[in-house]
Amino acid sequence: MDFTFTDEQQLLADTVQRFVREHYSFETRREIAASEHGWSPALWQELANLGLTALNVPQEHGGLGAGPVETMLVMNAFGEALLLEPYLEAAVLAPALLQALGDAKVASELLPAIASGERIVIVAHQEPQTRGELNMVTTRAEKNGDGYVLQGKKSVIMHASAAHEFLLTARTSGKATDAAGVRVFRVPSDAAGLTINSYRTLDGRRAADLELDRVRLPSESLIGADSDTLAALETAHHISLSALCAEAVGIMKAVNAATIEYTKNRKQFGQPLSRFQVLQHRMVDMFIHAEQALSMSYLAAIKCQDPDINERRRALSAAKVVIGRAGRFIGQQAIQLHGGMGMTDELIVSHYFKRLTAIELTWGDTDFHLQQFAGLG
Amino acid sequence: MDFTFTDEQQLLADTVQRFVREHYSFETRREIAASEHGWSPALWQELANLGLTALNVPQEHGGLGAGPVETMLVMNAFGEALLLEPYLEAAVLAPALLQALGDAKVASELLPAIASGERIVIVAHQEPQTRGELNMVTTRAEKNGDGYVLQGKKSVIMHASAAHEFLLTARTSGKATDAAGVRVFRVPSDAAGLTINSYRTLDGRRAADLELDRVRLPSESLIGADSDTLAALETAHHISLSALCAEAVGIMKAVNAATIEYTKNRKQFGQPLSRFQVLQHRMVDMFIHAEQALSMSYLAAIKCQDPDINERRRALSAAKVVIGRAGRFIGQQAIQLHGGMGMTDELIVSHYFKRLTAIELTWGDTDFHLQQFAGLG
Amino acid sequence: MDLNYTPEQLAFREEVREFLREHLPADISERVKAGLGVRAEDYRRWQRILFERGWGAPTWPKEFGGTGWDPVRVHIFEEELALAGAPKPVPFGLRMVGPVIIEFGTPEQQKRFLPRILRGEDWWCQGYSEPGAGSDLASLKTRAERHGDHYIVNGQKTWNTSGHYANWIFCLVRTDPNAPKPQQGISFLLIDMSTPGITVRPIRTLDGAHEVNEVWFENVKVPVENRIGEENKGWTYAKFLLSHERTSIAGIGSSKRELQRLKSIARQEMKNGRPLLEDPLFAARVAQVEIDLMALEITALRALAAAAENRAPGPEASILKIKGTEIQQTLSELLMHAVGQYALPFERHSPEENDFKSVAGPEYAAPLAGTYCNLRKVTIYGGSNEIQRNIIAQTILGL
Amino acid sequence: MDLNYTPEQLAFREEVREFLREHLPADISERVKAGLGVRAEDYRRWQRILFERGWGAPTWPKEFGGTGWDPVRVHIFEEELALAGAPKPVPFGLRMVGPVIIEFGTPEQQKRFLPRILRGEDWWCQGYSEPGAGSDLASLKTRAERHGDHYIVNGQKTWNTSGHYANWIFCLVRTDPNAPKPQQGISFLLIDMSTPGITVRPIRTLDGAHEVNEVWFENVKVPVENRIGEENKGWTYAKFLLSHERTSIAGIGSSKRELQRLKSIARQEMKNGRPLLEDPLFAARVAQVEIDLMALEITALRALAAAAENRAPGPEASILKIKGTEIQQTLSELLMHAVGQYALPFERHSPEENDFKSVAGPEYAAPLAGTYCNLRKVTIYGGSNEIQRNIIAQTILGL
Repeated sequence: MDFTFTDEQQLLADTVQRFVREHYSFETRREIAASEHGWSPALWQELANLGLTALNVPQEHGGLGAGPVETMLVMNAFGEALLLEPYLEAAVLAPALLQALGDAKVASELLPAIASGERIVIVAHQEPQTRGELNMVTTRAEKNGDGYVLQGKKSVIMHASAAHEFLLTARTSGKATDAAGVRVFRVPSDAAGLTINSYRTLDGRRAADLELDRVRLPSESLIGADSDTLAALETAHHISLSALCAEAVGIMKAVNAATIEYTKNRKQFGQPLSRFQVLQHRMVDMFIHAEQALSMSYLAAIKCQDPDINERRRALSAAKVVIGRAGRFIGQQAIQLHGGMGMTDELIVSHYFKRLTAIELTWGDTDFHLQQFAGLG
Repeated sequence: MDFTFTDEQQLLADTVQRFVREHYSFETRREIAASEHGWSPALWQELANLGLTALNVPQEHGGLGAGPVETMLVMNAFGEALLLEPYLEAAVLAPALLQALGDAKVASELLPAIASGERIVIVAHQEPQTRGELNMVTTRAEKNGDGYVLQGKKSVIMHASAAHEFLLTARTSGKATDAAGVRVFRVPSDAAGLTINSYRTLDGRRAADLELDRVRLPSESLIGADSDTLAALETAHHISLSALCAEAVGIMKAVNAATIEYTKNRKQFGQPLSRFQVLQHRMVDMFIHAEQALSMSYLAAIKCQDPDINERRRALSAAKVVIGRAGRFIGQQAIQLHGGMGMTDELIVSHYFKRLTAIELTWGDTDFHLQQFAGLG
Repeated sequence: MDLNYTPEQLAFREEVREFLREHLPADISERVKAGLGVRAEDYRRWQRILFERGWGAPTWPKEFGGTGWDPVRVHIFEEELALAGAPKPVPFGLRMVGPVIIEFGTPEQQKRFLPRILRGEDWWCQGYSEPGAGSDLASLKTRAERHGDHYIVNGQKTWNTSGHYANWIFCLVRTDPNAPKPQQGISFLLIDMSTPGITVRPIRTLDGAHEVNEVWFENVKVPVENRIGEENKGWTYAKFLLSHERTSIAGIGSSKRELQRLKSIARQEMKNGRPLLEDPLFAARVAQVEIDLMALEITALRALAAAAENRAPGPEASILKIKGTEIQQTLSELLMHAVGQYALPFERHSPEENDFKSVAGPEYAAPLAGTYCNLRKVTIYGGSNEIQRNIIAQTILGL
Repeated sequence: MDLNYTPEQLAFREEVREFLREHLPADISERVKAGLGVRAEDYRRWQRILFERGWGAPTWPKEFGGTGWDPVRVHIFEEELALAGAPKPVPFGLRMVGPVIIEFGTPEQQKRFLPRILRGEDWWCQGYSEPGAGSDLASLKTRAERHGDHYIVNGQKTWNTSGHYANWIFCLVRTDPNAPKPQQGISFLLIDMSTPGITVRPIRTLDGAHEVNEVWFENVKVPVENRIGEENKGWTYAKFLLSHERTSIAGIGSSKRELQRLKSIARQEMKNGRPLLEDPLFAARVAQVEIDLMALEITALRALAAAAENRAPGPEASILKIKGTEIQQTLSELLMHAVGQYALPFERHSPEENDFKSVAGPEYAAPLAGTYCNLRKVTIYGGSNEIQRNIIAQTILGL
């Protein structure tokens, strides 16, 4: 039992934290958010130079082959900075899925380009009536001559407009919720018949709905044909959920510090807000929530690759529940304690609040994971 | 729209409150609780002399024919006093059921004796796996020659040991949860084959489990044969739920007053507990809970005889939910704010807490009624 | 005890309903029901319609053009308007400065200002809060120096709602900086927003909307005749205005409308192939807020009944702000969660910028996250809920 | 980072498990698992068994007969004992006065008292709280006047747990009533309960149990050699004792055991003809407390790891009391609700009076309401949870 980090891990954490503090101020972030793409390819290249895009790529494919703990430390810092770049999607989820699918040919083609930061690959899985369930796929891939024709819709795919290509799920057989029949296809973002309806999101990012209208793909687009695709999707999502939790933990820590700071400086009725016992206890509860969330983020990082699937599901759903509730409480109370100032776009606190809100709604909300957990016995 | 009481109602409320304050001190109550029967037949006679046992009996049967509002006012005062006598069971539920069943012969035989306080009639309906559902009856009544033979078990029947006779439910047909087939039988408390296993309850009262082993009854024991028995049971329970809510409201008001008083007098770190903002806001929340409970108790009293069954069910289940949550919060926090003193048997606050706990568990707990309400759309 | 309205009250309700059916513009109510917010011009349009019906000021006495209704009628009126999707009245003229002018204004002030409020010709805004003051109004710093028959006003106000639409502002200003207590030495001024020296700067809020402003005063000349009541007695008028709280603060009518919307959306959204409203956990959450709202409605009616009998408002009145705002926030949270990931697509949220076109997902999803964000304010403004609890602790519980 | 135990730690756990399988008396563990409480004689019996194994004092250094274990081993030991249904150790000797004697006692005191604690021969109790003092210990009034080589003690202590079993009491007494600060002028005395002038009066608690007492001192003669450390410096030793908080305060092992019991009962109880554990709302409540407990366990392990490395205990340690006790109360509440009306049958709840016979309903139902009532204490004692929040606010958040 050990909660310390190796020297390398600590160095990584320090490096990333220093980098974002120096290069990703709130003002810089505001400019990036307002820019055309809503994220900065130049900054992405700097992340690549730091080796961060290579973190989750195995060494044999030019990556660093690091694990969930390293990813956790990076995401903590990205949480504090409210990084807008598609790190979670393109540098965690996509390489995790490629590895889990075990398609050696595609992996050796894509992973090096992901590691170097050249290629943005985005997983497009979620559909309009998905609430977290991975098996809910209605997009269809019909065999057509030598290839496939895809028809369907993908919903709120984060950073879709940044993608060079998608790893897109579609059914070659079965009904909407069947476990079997789900397959992953490589779909170039400029494929004929693919419409990308892009928009801003609550947390200042970009997402898109994808419309697939008779998108024709060659047969080699279907990847990981030998794998249990749904299991691979779940593996990749567990790794990514752990990273998402770590991002939330980074935010919570920053929000709590900002709130304490604010209440110490802000006076009302002749004394700092921080002297009012009710607000003190509120901040204690925010602190306790954040500590419990941190604990569960550790658990998520440690368990997200556990071979025991039940153990993994329990840990990840439990973590998402704790982090969802903690993020909601902390976000709401941070606004409340900042008073009117918390309502403005000017302070970072409202942006933290919105990102925490978005995180709770991502990949199944708190009730969804509570029910998943209950269903595991 | 009117939330005032008539002069008669106000007089009744004042009279009962004065009566219990003068005749039902905490010390008196303690003696009664420790006595053999756990309630006082002498005091019961005084309640009868005040006309209170006649309150819910129609005038044609020697009663006062008052309504739920009068009952509410009486139960408010009984709540404050933590009255141990079987008023709710014998003077509210039993006459309500007899009227709802509409069996004129039995009504004219029993109701005058209930009104005068001579006869304690107890409804025995609940069974071991009941959680509030009225249709759950497994006790069977088999036709046998001219009469019936009853076999089964009744569970946690409050004040059963006080009963002269029971209005006991049993099935003449159907499965455990069928709506049809439930019937009410008059069962003398000394019936052969009836075992009354009596015990103390959490709230210092007495209850019993009834074991019916081939209890033979004459055919006229089945009462209200022409009525929809389950509907009659529901009607009676709605009226009684309203009374139970009013009792809880009386308790909450008293608990809150006691807690405010205690924190004003008790000093810690050089100042009264009541000066600590966290405790102040806690007491504000207790107050708000009590006011919301009072509002719902009004609604319950006004709606508990509403001809629209859906409206009635909504109102009563909603009231039970609000009162259950309020009672739990207020009871728990009252103990917490009384500190060690709240844990002792010596102060009335712990007795209030236990009665509020028992009320929440009576006739379906908070979750049960929340689900009932949700099921009504 | 009786929860039913009298036949006269029922007839009145029917009259209001009929009026709404005939006169509430569908384009306005559709926007309100969809949560898109109300445009400034629509507020004015609706106020003119109400004025023409004689219902421009439901809470004012008849002699000033009001309806002279008792509190129950006002409640019925407000509830019906909310349920039908009429805009909430802009409070600053009708509910705030109007009653102050009626109570403390000179006959000239009453003649000059009240009819223009009634007809929707003047749009008022509020100059109370200052940077760094928040709920602690008495610490305000904006100065007004007397020069003959004018005051010269210098300073800054903030959290000024809809000042970018308003042509008048009522302000608390400090006229005597040497007064022994901070509450003393404050005056209450009415200021024409077109006076030179006034600058209105938008504050963007977290939902991307422009609802509030900072207002800067630089040597702004205000005629002495625009002062309400006596010099240095402004705190009295300010308290009158603040204590003029009404049951409508609970927002029960609009919460009822939102509850119906929540149920309707949760019937359309699917979870595991069944309507979300049939999911036992979600259904329990909806039931809980519905029950809380039922309880609050009775509590509000109790307060109303007390007011109608001219009894002092009971303790129940002070609960309305706290529970009413908590329920509003819970409803907005459940609404947002009901649409799952489709709460995320998010564009600017100001009424002038919103329209029915959803950027993605079902149409009803578009404004939900914005409303959730926006409603964080309701537990902060009007005296934060923490301040409300302090008030109950002190004035009702005597702690 | 690694949540797994080392092979040595795993081997140790196996050793503990084997010991428990062989030596934990079944009649004791059945009582614990059924929630019936532990009888005084069983505590003594179990302490003797532990002592014979060399495990009488898991937290003491080896030279005083302890195990000398590091915090992780202590944790493993405690968790296994709790899961197996061993009695929680009576803390007053082993966890409270023992460490004080080890740290501040004279060699004579150490030789005289420590072995008897280890062997379970002495039962200690605590004389800290006084009527009207509660968590504010420094305001205590019990007087000890020096007369030659004795103190004469007069006064009253309350919330004295298990004083009716104890033969020794450790007391805070005021030796200098004129000290400038209330914390000064206090001394720490060890008093033989059989000394003339001591009266123990039971306090019945709301669950009907006799667990705590008032203790009266009337001219009680205490030899000066029974004083710990210096006269008037008792506050130092008291603080040491109070701050000797340990992760075991969270009660994670016993909460895990209770959670399993809750699930087992909820599988047997029926609701609408299906096991209660399949009721979606109840299942969600159980899941929520299980998840909270998981999170708390990691938080406790983090505190433990920090302690094992001799780093200062991290902020996580201070959370354990608050969340641990809240979880204990939630579990007891769910257990009570799980049996529905069968929570109501209720008899006296003291361990000496309880047995397996349920007055009505399933056997497991009998103690549940009593436990629910009894556990109200856990958020009050050991520094109420409000005090804990004050401590976190001041010492960790710096507010």
